[in-house]
Amino acid sequence: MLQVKFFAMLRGIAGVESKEFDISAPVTVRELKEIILADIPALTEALESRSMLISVNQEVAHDNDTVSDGDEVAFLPPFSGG
Amino acid sequence: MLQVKFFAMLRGIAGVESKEFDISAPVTVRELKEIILADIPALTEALESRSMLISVNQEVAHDNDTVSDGDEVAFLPPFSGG
Amino acid sequence: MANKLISIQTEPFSVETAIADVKAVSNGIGAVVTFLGIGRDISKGEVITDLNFEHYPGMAEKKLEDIRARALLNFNIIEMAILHRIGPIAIGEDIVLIVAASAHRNDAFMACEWAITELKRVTPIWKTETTSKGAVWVSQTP
Amino acid sequence: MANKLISIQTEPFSVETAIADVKAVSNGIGAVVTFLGIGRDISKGEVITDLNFEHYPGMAEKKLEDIRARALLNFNIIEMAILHRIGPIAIGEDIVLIVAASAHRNDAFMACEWAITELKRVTPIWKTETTSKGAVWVSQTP
Repeated sequence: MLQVKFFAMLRGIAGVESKEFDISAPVTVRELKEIILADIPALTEALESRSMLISVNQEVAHDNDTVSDGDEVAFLPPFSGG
Repeated sequence: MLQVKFFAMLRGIAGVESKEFDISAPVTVRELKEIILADIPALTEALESRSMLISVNQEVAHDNDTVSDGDEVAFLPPFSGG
Repeated sequence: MANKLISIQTEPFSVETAIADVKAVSNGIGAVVTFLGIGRDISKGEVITDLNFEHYPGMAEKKLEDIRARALLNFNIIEMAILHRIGPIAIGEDIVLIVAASAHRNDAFMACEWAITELKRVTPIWKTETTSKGAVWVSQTP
Repeated sequence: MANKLISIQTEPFSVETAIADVKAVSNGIGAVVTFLGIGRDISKGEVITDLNFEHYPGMAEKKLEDIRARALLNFNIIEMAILHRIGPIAIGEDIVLIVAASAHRNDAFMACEWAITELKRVTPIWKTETTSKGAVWVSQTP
């Protein structure tokens, strides 16, 4: 099981704060994205935006990085703190 | 009468906080300095230092400015506030 | 110590206490520069009535710790505190506080300005602004 | 208003109160940058046990008013406060406070840094530092 978290406007679009995905073998971030979009097509525009960051276990990750069972993945819209 | 104020280390050298000088006609700052030094020779080195500022009525003045009866003159060593 | 110096919290923070915590670290501190971010009533020409902040718990705190550590490494400062509020924030209320302390003032100014810029760049915190049109997520803060 | 925003005083000032006074001016304030100067325990390698400040009453206040007026004119800030203590100051105690408030942070940083530099340059305030050798007048502060 791999937990995916949605923050800020993504939470509104996804309709959930987080969702678990059953990923048996390690996949790339890009492959995980496709799995998520197949499940929640409403996220397509947001997740494909160049300004969307992805974190794996709370560190910023990139499309070719791999994610495995037990990882915590999050989609991070542009920050607006401070 | 014209009041001359001495601040910080100048007060220690002059031995007074302020002193009145009887200036009948307007004189330049340079002339006033000579009058003061004739009265308090211990101030010579300090008052002739390039880093010493002079104020007339609380505005910075220069050697050729004139001072008149009633003016408040002060010698200002380098500042060290803040 | 770092616990008091880094915080993401819903309750208001005390600027006085944060400065005192930083000053307590060393008698060699001669300069403290503080940045305080406050909820403004206008943003991009719109009247704002309300703000609301959310963060990624865990990651956001880690990023603030990391900013403090890099500031201590890269600037000639003695201590730094970074506090950020989340949840609803009224206009005029404090949002974020950075306190940078150094022997001489230039170092504290540089570190403080860098830290708030870096905070906005890397910390997973998001805000909504409420206008007459409702609450909207703000996608970028300059 | 300017009375509360400019002060040379023997008693300690409250940073919290000064920031509140500045913030009260406008709901358009989004950034407050504060500089706090503190008595350090070391100066030019000497251990300092005590500081004492004196000012030229009248002229010093006028210079601080003038710095505030020029800051408001030349920087894109909304308000500024400048407080300076005189008399004996212990190590670790606050000496001077500048509070600069603006809509956006760059303006407050620039105005605050300029104001403390200008204060040191033009304000007739002098200090003695007491070391094991006694109290000496400091002839220049960087």
